[in-house]
Amino acid sequence: MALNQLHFEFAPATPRAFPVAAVHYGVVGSGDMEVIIEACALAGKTQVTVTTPVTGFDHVWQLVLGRFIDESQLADAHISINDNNATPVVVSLRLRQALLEIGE
Amino acid sequence: MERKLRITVGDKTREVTVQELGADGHPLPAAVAVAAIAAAPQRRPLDPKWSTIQRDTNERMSHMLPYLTRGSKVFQPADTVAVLNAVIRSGDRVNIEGNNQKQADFLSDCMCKLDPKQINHLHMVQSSVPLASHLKAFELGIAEKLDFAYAGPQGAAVAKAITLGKLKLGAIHTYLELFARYFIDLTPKVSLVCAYEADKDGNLYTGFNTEDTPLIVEATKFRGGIVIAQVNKIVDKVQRVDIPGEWVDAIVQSPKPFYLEPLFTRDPGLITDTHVLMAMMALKGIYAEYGINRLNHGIGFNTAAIELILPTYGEELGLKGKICQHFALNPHPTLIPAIESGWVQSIHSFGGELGMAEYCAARPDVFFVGPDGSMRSNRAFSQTAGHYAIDMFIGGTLQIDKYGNSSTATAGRVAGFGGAPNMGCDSHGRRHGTPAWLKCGEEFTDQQNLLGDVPRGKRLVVQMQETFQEKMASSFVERLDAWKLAEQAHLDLPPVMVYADDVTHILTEEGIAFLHRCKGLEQRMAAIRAVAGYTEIGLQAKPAETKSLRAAGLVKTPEDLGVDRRRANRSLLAAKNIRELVDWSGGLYDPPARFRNW
Amino acid sequence: MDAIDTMIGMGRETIDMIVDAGSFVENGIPGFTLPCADYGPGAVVGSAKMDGRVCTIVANDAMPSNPRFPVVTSGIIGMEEGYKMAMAVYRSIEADAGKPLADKRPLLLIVDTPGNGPGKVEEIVGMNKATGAYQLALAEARKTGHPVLAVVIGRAISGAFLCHGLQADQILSLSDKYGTMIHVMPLTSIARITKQDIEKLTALSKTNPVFAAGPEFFFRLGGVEEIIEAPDAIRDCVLKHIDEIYRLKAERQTDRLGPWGRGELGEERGGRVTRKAVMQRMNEQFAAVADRYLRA
Amino acid sequence: MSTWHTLQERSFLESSARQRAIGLVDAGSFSELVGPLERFVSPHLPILGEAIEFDDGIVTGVGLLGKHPAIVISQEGRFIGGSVGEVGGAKMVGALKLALSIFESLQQGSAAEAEARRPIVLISFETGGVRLHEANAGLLAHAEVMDLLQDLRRKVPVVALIGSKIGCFGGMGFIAAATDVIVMSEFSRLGLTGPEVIEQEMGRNEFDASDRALVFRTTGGKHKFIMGDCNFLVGDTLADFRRQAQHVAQMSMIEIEGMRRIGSRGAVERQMKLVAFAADLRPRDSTDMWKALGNKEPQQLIAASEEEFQKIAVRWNA
Repeated sequence: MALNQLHFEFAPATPRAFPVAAVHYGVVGSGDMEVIIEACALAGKTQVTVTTPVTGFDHVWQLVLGRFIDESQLADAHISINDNNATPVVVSLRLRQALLEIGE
Repeated sequence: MERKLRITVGDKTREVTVQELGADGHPLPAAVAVAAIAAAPQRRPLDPKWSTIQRDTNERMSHMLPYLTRGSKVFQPADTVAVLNAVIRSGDRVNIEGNNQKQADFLSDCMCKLDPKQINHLHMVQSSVPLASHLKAFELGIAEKLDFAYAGPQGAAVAKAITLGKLKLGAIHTYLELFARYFIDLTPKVSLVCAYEADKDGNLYTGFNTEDTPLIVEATKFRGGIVIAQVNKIVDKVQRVDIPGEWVDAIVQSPKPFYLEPLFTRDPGLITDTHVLMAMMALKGIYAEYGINRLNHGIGFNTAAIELILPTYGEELGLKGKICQHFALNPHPTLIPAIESGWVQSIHSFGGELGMAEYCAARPDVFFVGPDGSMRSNRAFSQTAGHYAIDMFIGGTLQIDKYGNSSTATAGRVAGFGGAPNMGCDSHGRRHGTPAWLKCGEEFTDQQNLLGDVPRGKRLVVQMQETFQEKMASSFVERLDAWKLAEQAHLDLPPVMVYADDVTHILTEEGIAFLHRCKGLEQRMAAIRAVAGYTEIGLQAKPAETKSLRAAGLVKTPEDLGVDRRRANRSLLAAKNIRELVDWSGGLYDPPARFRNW
Repeated sequence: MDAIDTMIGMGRETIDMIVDAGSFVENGIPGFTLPCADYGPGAVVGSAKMDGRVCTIVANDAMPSNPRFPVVTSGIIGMEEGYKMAMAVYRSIEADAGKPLADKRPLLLIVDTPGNGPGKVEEIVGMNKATGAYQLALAEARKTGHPVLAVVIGRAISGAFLCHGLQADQILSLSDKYGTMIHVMPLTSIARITKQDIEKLTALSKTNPVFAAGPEFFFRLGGVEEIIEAPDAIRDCVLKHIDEIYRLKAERQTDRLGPWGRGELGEERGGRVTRKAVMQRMNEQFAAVADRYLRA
Repeated sequence: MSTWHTLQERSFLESSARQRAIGLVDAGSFSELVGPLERFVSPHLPILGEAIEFDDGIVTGVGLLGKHPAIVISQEGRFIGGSVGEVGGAKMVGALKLALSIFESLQQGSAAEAEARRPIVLISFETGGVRLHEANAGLLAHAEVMDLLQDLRRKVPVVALIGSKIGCFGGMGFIAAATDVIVMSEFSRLGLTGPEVIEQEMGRNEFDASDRALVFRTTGGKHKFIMGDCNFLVGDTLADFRRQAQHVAQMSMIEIEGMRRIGSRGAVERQMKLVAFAADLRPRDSTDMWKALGNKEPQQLIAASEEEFQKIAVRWNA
């Protein structure tokens, strides 16, 4: 069993470009994750790559990430996540905290 | 020919057989007690037809007498098995004291050394079976039937013993319910209890960890049963008489102090940001909203987080003096900062928590401390208080089904209930009013519909649970594992910890569902879905429906509550580790070794 | 010698196999003394000659147990052993202080140790210092010009190998045909601790040198310079490598020796390929901000 | 947000590797090198299906303590126990190598300038040593780190800062022992063999790993301070640790060399005396050692606050 990589793409309705080059947040502890958000010209879209040992929760990732994009309208960005069994609440929290790191 | 001597006790005289005499020619204490019973002035001579229990007990005790040190009720640890062998008969109802805190572990170990060929088919009636030796008695064939309330770490072993036919289950109770049955149809014949100290006459000091002892002894002794106590120390004079010596038949100083489980100690170091978020939601959305002043907290990191943000976030919200003043609660170490900050007026405890004795003794304004200066817990009273006199129970669980029933049972584990359901329910016998109880009752739409125009209150029963636990185990399920367990272990009904009709609030990181405000089951289920996050149940939520539930105040998200997520982190905790709890207590809290981080 | 199937437990015999006949003098290093005769009995130190050249020997002896520290048996390096080994090294450095490179005596480490003292007293006193001390001593010897050569004849396990072996200029290992073991932990323990499936680990260990056990894998990672095919070839191989180390030191090619040299060798052999890239990137990134820190 | 000022009063024990790295040097002076954006992840963990981290659990970078360039290495215990694998190991080695090259480049200029700007290495340990998933690479990296510590001797002070949850064990326990100065808080531990392994080796009656008080008595900051293994015992804020590092940055190299436990014949001889002392005493518990050193009431030492403790504790002195 290798690590799984999941890829997602979102197109927020009212795109807000990511204001800095990149931000990193979080620690890949057990039940936790880290994220890098980087500005990236994607024609108003945002792409997400999740690297995780967990299988079978692709649809949950889709929804959690979708909600984050809905709330933030983050656009033209690439999000990279290293996950280690983070629950959806932790995922949402870390994504929000990553934005708070840059004062968003 | 049997020789008899005449002895005098008080103003009564009675004959004693030679066997009842010690080596110095004086009667042995139990013989004195028997004589005393016979000599009691108010008592008519016993009619054999109506004193079979007592005669049976007397007969058994006569076999125990040779083991007692002259002039006392003390026997030697090495004679323990022999003493048990003398007083226990096959088929007896036997109680081994032990709850989720103190355990009569030495007596339990010794009972397992009885010969199953001689003594078997015992019916164990006891609060809990968390020790390996409790189950061993069944494996060895000494015990056969079990009526209990809590199995804790032996949950899997109980399930296995049932499956193997080694254990016949009577019923799984709540504590108060089981205690009640001790006085109706499950009275023990022999009870093996434990205490800190005893004197030679059997007076017991159970002190801080009094817990179930008074109740067990009363039920046993007043139905002519036999009470044997293991004590940590035999002293000349006990610090305080918690149990009168007349009610105790024999005592032994156990080789090691009785085992005490620090079940209610939560290391603040393990509280997560999510716990803090949910604690903030609880304070703002429930405690403040209803003015909760009389309450119980379940065990867990969620409630520990609430306790630890009272002096920070609670203070900020101006809630001091308005909430959390009276508790039915074990001495939770995590409540120390709130106590020290002047939040709490009184706490009555079910049991004593390891390491908290000195702290509680030093805070007699808050805890129930006796004239001798030490706290006394008493589970029966605290359970009663928790059932009738609190306005809110808040605690976690493992699984909540789509209707709002919750259970900690998992397949393959008969964990039992403990005392939580006595609090996590509405007490239908309650008649006194408080603002919180009345407000909740007023909002309880379905109850009002059945009552017409008569007002009635309702206890708040709050289930506080993250939508997912470790390793992505879902907290919200279509059907409780309790059903599966009921099948496996041949239970009468699935073990439900808190029934849906009792629950008023479900609090998750997504929001609070105000279930009692809903109309009918359908709306309740929708509210549950709305806070069930990304679980299978939560994914069935319809966005439009959730929106209207929020608009109606039946569901509130952190944003609806005005809880700032950015502040939801560990820095809000008044103590972040055990050491800081010790500091808060001024060095009075002495945490168990396994929790130390210095 | 034909009958030998393993050299484990043969630390003392190996000394005799390698050095000039009868030349080994236990504890015979100038200035070297011990608090008592049975001090650190699991470590054997002394002087010998190899091809007539004086050298220092530091070896494990798996036979005795330490009478004062009961967990120290079967070749374990305990506190006394670690400090004894360190003292042997420091005394060797002092003996040759001021001498030209060519006259610095070689240090030969004969490795057969299953670990460091894992006891309570060891932790109370600080086992980590004893082995740390020995490593620093070896590093100092190497940097002052002494050729330091380790030869693994039996067990070279984890922390004990770190202290007795991995600070050498070069490491040789007897082939695993002789039961030679080099690893951090057996696969079964790795499987238990990392919660990995043992079958999967076993399969992976055949191809992946980074967690597999055995001299072959350390060879691929650059951790072992050369594998010696048979016990009777040890002496010649040792002599060859000591000469090579002398030559490299004389040519100031010390970057090809010691732990750093093994890093480079690991890359050449394709075993550790990320290491170098990481360090290059670090230097580049520092260069870009250096002014801020050097002229603040 | 992790601003420097909010970090200063933060608990060291609670802080992540990156927060420690930022907070241990002067405000705003930290530049991370080979940070997460570089994405040097372990090439070995994915094969085993184990989660990876963009910085491989070790934060490396450079900051300033006054005029002194401070090379910072900070380990993250929450990622696989702070274990050291190929990438993390290379980052440590690279950072130490960088410290050496900064030292050498400063030697090119005036002696006064080189002295005033003498670099310092700060290692915030939180590790059990070798990462078992890539054990051999981790082990070899340990040896490289030790080699560089010797290279830095008498040139660049290397300070071990140990105040995190996991403490510093295994092969990294050797490394810490071999640094110049060790700073600890009472909430952290330093040693070689972890408690569970000791229990396994000696039996539960000899050593009960679940008895945390025993565990801390045996390897915790207070005990290490008494034994002289830790030079400074400090409080649990980042500021406490930073101030101590600052203090070391200003000390002379001779003074610093004098703080070492090991690394010379003289130091080894002193340690041998300690071992002989222990061999005679045969302590069953670290408190036996404390008593033998002249601490009359060990329990009082355990309960004492860090400041109180420093006033009353009698330390080993060879």
